[in-house]
Amino acid sequence: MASVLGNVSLKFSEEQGMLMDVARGFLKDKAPTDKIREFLESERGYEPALWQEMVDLGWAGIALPDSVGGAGLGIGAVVPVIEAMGHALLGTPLIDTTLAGQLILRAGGSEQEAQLEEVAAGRVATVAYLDGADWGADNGALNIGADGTLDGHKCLVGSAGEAQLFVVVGQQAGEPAIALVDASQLGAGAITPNTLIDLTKRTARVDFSGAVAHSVLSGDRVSAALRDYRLLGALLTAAEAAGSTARCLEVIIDYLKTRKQFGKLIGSYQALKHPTVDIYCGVEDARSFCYHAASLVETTALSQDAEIACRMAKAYAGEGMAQAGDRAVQFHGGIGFTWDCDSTLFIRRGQWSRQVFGDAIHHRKRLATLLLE
Amino acid sequence: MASVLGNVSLKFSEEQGMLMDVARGFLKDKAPTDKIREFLESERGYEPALWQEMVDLGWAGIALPDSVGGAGLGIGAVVPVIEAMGHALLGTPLIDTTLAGQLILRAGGSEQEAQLEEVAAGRVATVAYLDGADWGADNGALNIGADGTLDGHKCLVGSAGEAQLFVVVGQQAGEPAIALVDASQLGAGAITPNTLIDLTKRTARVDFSGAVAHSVLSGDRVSAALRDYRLLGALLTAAEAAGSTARCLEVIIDYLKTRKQFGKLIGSYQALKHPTVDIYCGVEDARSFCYHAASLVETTALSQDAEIACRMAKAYAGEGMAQAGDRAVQFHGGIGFTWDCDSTLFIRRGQWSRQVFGDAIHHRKRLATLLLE
Amino acid sequence: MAESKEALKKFKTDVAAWMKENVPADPGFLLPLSFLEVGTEQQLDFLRAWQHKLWSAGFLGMHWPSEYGGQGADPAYQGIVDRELGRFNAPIIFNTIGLGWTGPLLLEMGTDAEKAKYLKHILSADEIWCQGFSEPDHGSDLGAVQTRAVRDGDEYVINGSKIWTTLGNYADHMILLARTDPTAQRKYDGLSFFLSPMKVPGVDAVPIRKVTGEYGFNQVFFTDTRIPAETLMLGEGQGWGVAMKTLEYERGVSAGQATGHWMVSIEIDDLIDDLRGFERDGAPLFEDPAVRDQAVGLIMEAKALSLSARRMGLPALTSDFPMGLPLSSKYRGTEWARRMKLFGAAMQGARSALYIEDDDAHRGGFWQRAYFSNFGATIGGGTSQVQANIIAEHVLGLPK
Amino acid sequence: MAESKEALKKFKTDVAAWMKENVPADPGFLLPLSFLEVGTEQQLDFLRAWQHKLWSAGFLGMHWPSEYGGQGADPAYQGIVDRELGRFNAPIIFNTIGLGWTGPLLLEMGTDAEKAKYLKHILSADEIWCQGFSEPDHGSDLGAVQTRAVRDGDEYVINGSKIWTTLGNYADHMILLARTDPTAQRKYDGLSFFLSPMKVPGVDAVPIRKVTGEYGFNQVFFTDTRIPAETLMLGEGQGWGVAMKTLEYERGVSAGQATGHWMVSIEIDDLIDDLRGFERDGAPLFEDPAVRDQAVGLIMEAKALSLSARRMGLPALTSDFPMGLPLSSKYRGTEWARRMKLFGAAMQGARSALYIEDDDAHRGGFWQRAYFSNFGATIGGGTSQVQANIIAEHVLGLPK
Repeated sequence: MASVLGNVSLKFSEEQGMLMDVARGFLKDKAPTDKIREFLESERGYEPALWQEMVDLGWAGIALPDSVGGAGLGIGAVVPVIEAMGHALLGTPLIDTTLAGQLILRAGGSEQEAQLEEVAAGRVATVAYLDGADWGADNGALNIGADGTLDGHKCLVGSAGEAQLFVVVGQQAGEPAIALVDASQLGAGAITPNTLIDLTKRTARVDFSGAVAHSVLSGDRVSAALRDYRLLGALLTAAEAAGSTARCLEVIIDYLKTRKQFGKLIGSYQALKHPTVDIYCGVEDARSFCYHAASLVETTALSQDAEIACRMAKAYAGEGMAQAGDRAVQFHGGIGFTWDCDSTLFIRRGQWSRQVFGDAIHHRKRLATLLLE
Repeated sequence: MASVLGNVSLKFSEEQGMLMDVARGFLKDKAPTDKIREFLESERGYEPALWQEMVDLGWAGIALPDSVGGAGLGIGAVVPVIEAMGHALLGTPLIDTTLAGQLILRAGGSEQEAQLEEVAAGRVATVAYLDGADWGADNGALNIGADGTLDGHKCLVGSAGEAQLFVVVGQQAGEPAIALVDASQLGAGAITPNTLIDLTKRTARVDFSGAVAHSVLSGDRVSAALRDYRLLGALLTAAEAAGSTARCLEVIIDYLKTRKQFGKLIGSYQALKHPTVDIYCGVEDARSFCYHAASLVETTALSQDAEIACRMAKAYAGEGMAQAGDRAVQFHGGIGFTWDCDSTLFIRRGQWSRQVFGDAIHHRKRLATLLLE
Repeated sequence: MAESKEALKKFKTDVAAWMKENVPADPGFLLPLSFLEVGTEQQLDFLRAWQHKLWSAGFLGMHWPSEYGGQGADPAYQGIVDRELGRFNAPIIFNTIGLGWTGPLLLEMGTDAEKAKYLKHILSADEIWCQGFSEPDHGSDLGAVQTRAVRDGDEYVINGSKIWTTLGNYADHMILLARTDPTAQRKYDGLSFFLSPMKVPGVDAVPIRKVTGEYGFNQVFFTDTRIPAETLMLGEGQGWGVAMKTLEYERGVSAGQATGHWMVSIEIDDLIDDLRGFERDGAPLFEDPAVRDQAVGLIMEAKALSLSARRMGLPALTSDFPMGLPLSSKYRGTEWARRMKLFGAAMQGARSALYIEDDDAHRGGFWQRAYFSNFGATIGGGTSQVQANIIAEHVLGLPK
Repeated sequence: MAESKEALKKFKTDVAAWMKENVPADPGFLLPLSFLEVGTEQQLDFLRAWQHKLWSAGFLGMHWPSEYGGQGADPAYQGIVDRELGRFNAPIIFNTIGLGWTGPLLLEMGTDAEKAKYLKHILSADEIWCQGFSEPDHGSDLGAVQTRAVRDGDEYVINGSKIWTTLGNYADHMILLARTDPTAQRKYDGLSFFLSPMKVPGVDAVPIRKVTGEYGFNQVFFTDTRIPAETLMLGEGQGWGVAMKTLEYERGVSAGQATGHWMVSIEIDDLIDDLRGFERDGAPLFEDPAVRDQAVGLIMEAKALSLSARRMGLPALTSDFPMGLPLSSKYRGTEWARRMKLFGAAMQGARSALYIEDDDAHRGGFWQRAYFSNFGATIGGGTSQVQANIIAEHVLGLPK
């Protein structure tokens, strides 16, 4: 009988290494905390010039094929970049655009090359997926007419305010289908921005009623592509969470090394020291799972090994971030309770990271089926 | 809508208080640790003379009616005595005999008065319940013939070696039934003693094939009585566990106050200090639930409030004891790893307390149904 | 004076009738869940009017002497009012530092002049009180207070800074712990306690924004602030003792508070009822086994806390660690509340991402905000880590 | 000398063929899961014969010099043997203190005379070794060693006591850390390291019964024990350095061990496969959602540990905390193992109550015993609490 541990491969390519180094350096330079604080207060949550620089670095096309102007490195190569962005607490539409590209790539055929070329070139794209709050529900309530006219709305659509291309998940004639919709199709007031717990993020409720798709993807590949989308979304969220948790750990360590209470550095108290060790171990695990998953996600439909890896990465990294954020506030004491303390950013990121693409309960339940049956 | 907290009454009668005081004093005197260590090594696990003294104190009949020579105080009054025995780590057949008395009382009619008189007078009785290892399974495999002849065996029968009366759970003509069987009915080799993880306890596998019951209880009351038996078994196990956990806490505290490492009393290290606080809180909770349940268990069929209380008591106290025993070994360091350290007794009691009458997973699952539906 | 059961019963009926008429409806903006969270003028005006109304009806400080604005009644009456306030989900009575701590303190050790000057205005909400104990960089370590008070004729000159000052930007008075003698051998002996005015030159209250995004705390700066010497309570060097006495009111160890209704408590039933509407995997949330199990765990903990509270009244069942239940109740209660509120915040699926100004946020982001706010309780008044030390040392006798 | 892939592959085939023939069948009594647990003569005789057989076949200490009983081969060969021993579930090679610690130490810093005298007998299992570092009352604090060694002519006279001495009651030699100079300014400078004989007058090894009910450790008493002065390694006062070097072998930081097969590791698959036979509520155990969830948690942790081990070989992915993974692996691995074994012990329903001598006990009480035994790992070699300090201080840079 095969081991329940299954595949335990972990590879890290030179390209991934270079992307990691570049991303860390770039973000350290361009997205220090005071910048991030500025972005929080802005409408779009980032600076267009910064996004353009990221696009110029080729980040929008890392996982897209050479044929459309991408780097052809596969989605696994995006992981170190997203991790570095998590570390910087930088939003931007990179995750949304990357996932939109993947969904088009996996569900579509060669006729979508033009779309993908634009995405690789930095056109902001996003997937409109959720019908409601339930990550485990079918999300096919939105109807796509035979003529490509949409009827219905979507919840928590990422980067909706900036997106030029919406990849809308719905159904056509009762079958799963995906509509590609230009932003110009949306009516006035179609986008209702959300107020999110994570201040670095932007989503909106989007009413697509009346919008006309310029392409509709349907057929066998759609369901498989949607499954891959959910798993890759979980993976990128996990990578972002792993980066943010590592940053959170650094902030905790800094405070524990400098703050004194009752005459001693608070880092010498085991009540703070040992839980910090557990946060550290959580960071290491989250990273291990993310890069393990990154080693397994192929351009073709994801294998069961890859599915297990993505789910484990999300279950670990999401909970780890939520726990680290919670402890960051507590360990900072009174200061931790203030808006201006970075722990505020982390506890909010934690609540975001946990829920997006399903929480640990969601993934562990599915893992039980994959591992124990 | 009613609160999910439900009934939160907590009463403690003068009689319970007197029983608690007497039991604590008696056991401190008669069952110090060196005695307990002697008992471990003995075949029956206790001294008959000590059991006789307990019987003389009336403990075998606390919960039995006046009419059969009992004290008529109800099963709730047994709780402080069992808690005190847990604190002393004293085995003896008291729990088994008490539960056997309850099952006869609740399933039988007035024709069982003679049996109950003997139980109240100290005749060792026990319930033969389990068909296998599964606390959640039906336990009716053993067949009771129309003439009262038994066919089958039972697992983990408490105090089997000393019991004079077996209360055997089985079925007669396809319906739940209970056979009262004298020890004299058992053939040679019918009793196969177990080697238990808890060194203070004694159970055996008992083959009842060919034994003839002198009475068989059947009819409507049997199923309700069996349900009450399982809940009361859970409660008394919880009370015992609460007492043992309190004792375990005392032993941990003593060690933490006297042992030095790296020049400091180890109790000053928060890595030991704070988990000890959590063990303490667990003891308090376990006691609260036990006495809450003791306030609700009536002589008549147990109410839903009583069921909830018994299950919560067991879920808390069993896990609390297991956790305390585990930590007791760890916190004692090298010495904790030795047979002669009292932590050995506690970690073993912990494994016993957790599983008898169902573990926390078992009870929480049933509580979910009772509380959330 | 033991009150007759009938009188109390009748009173309860009267109070309930009054509440039914007078408890204000939802004002259409977020109300604070506790006095720590009053962050806008809108909230302040609303709560001031509500407290004034309750007092005018004769239902506040009922056991305070009538010459100081109370009713001179038995404390049992205020208990009845407080329970009815809870039962009717009434807004909080927010002037808590005055009603709960300063008032009882003055009644116990104030001069007649002090009582006459302050008590009535506390009840009527005409004068708001705040507390100046904590300072930046010293956290819970009150003995290290650095704010200086130097006698100059009929005045003291105050310099320094206080932090976490609830209501500091609205307050008329502060109970102020300051150092009058920096050379005292025991650092505690150098402290003095003032009933300091706030609306005087040199006092600057800067609101602090909280992790919730709301306000409520302040940092208060004193710069050559001159306050009347008569605002000193007892004498110089007596401050530590008075502050400790004040903390007893804060911790509920001593009685005399004009009302206990200074926070809306969030109970386990709120959580369970509230989450029933959510779905997971296309079925009701509470059909998911892992969710059920966590919910059961939280209910059990809530029940344990309730039972502990009851057991405190049964000496025979608390004799092993007599101070154990009271000294552990903050630690246990606030940590449970954190986990419970977090569960409420986390179990909403994608809606867990929404926050208080979002129209789609469940109950206005109630659980998310409650979870964040709860850190005030696990940090303030001694962090959970400090609480665990206190239990270990004072209940279990473990070494420092 | 880099070995050709073909040669190694061929060797692996040969070893596998030998194992198939020679790995002994279940002897009908409990075998130790690690060298720490050899508690009966029966076990000792069996393991001694098995080690001798492996060595005679040329499969032990393959990379040790041939003049000392080894094969003078590349270490890769021993690696292959060790993997095959694991794969064939072979009994442990038990003379671990000799094979793993003393042997490499002598090879690195011993004299030719010492090598000639000891190494071959270590491999052949003719001479058993034990370690005398820990003492009662000092636990992990080796600097505080009190056992005295006083030079008297050609001998040292030893007085004192060592504890947790694995194999101490069977051993022929002990690596002994003792104090030769109690007046040394730095306490470390007063320590010396001996290759002490055990079968001499004045040595008394008293087996210690463990929480499992079994034996394996001893307390060793030295009473005016006279040992030859030539058993001193290096010189007086060099003991601390030699002991620290020995700990490097123990911790696997330094290489040269004659085999790594000194414990049977219990893996997550053992757990999952083993529990499939149990029922809960009349259905297979793993249909219970709470059991499933806990099992998934343990599998995930096991996978995380495996992935960490792999990631250690990827510098680009470990640069943030370069020593983090190695320094945390004991802490994480042993604590995971405790929980995993406890799960195995606890999920058997009523059979969880049975212990190793019960006929109905599942696999002879395997999980119950494994859970208890595992405390040797979370306590020995620095408790988990000490490990957490080490990680905090040496990996995260937190203050002492």
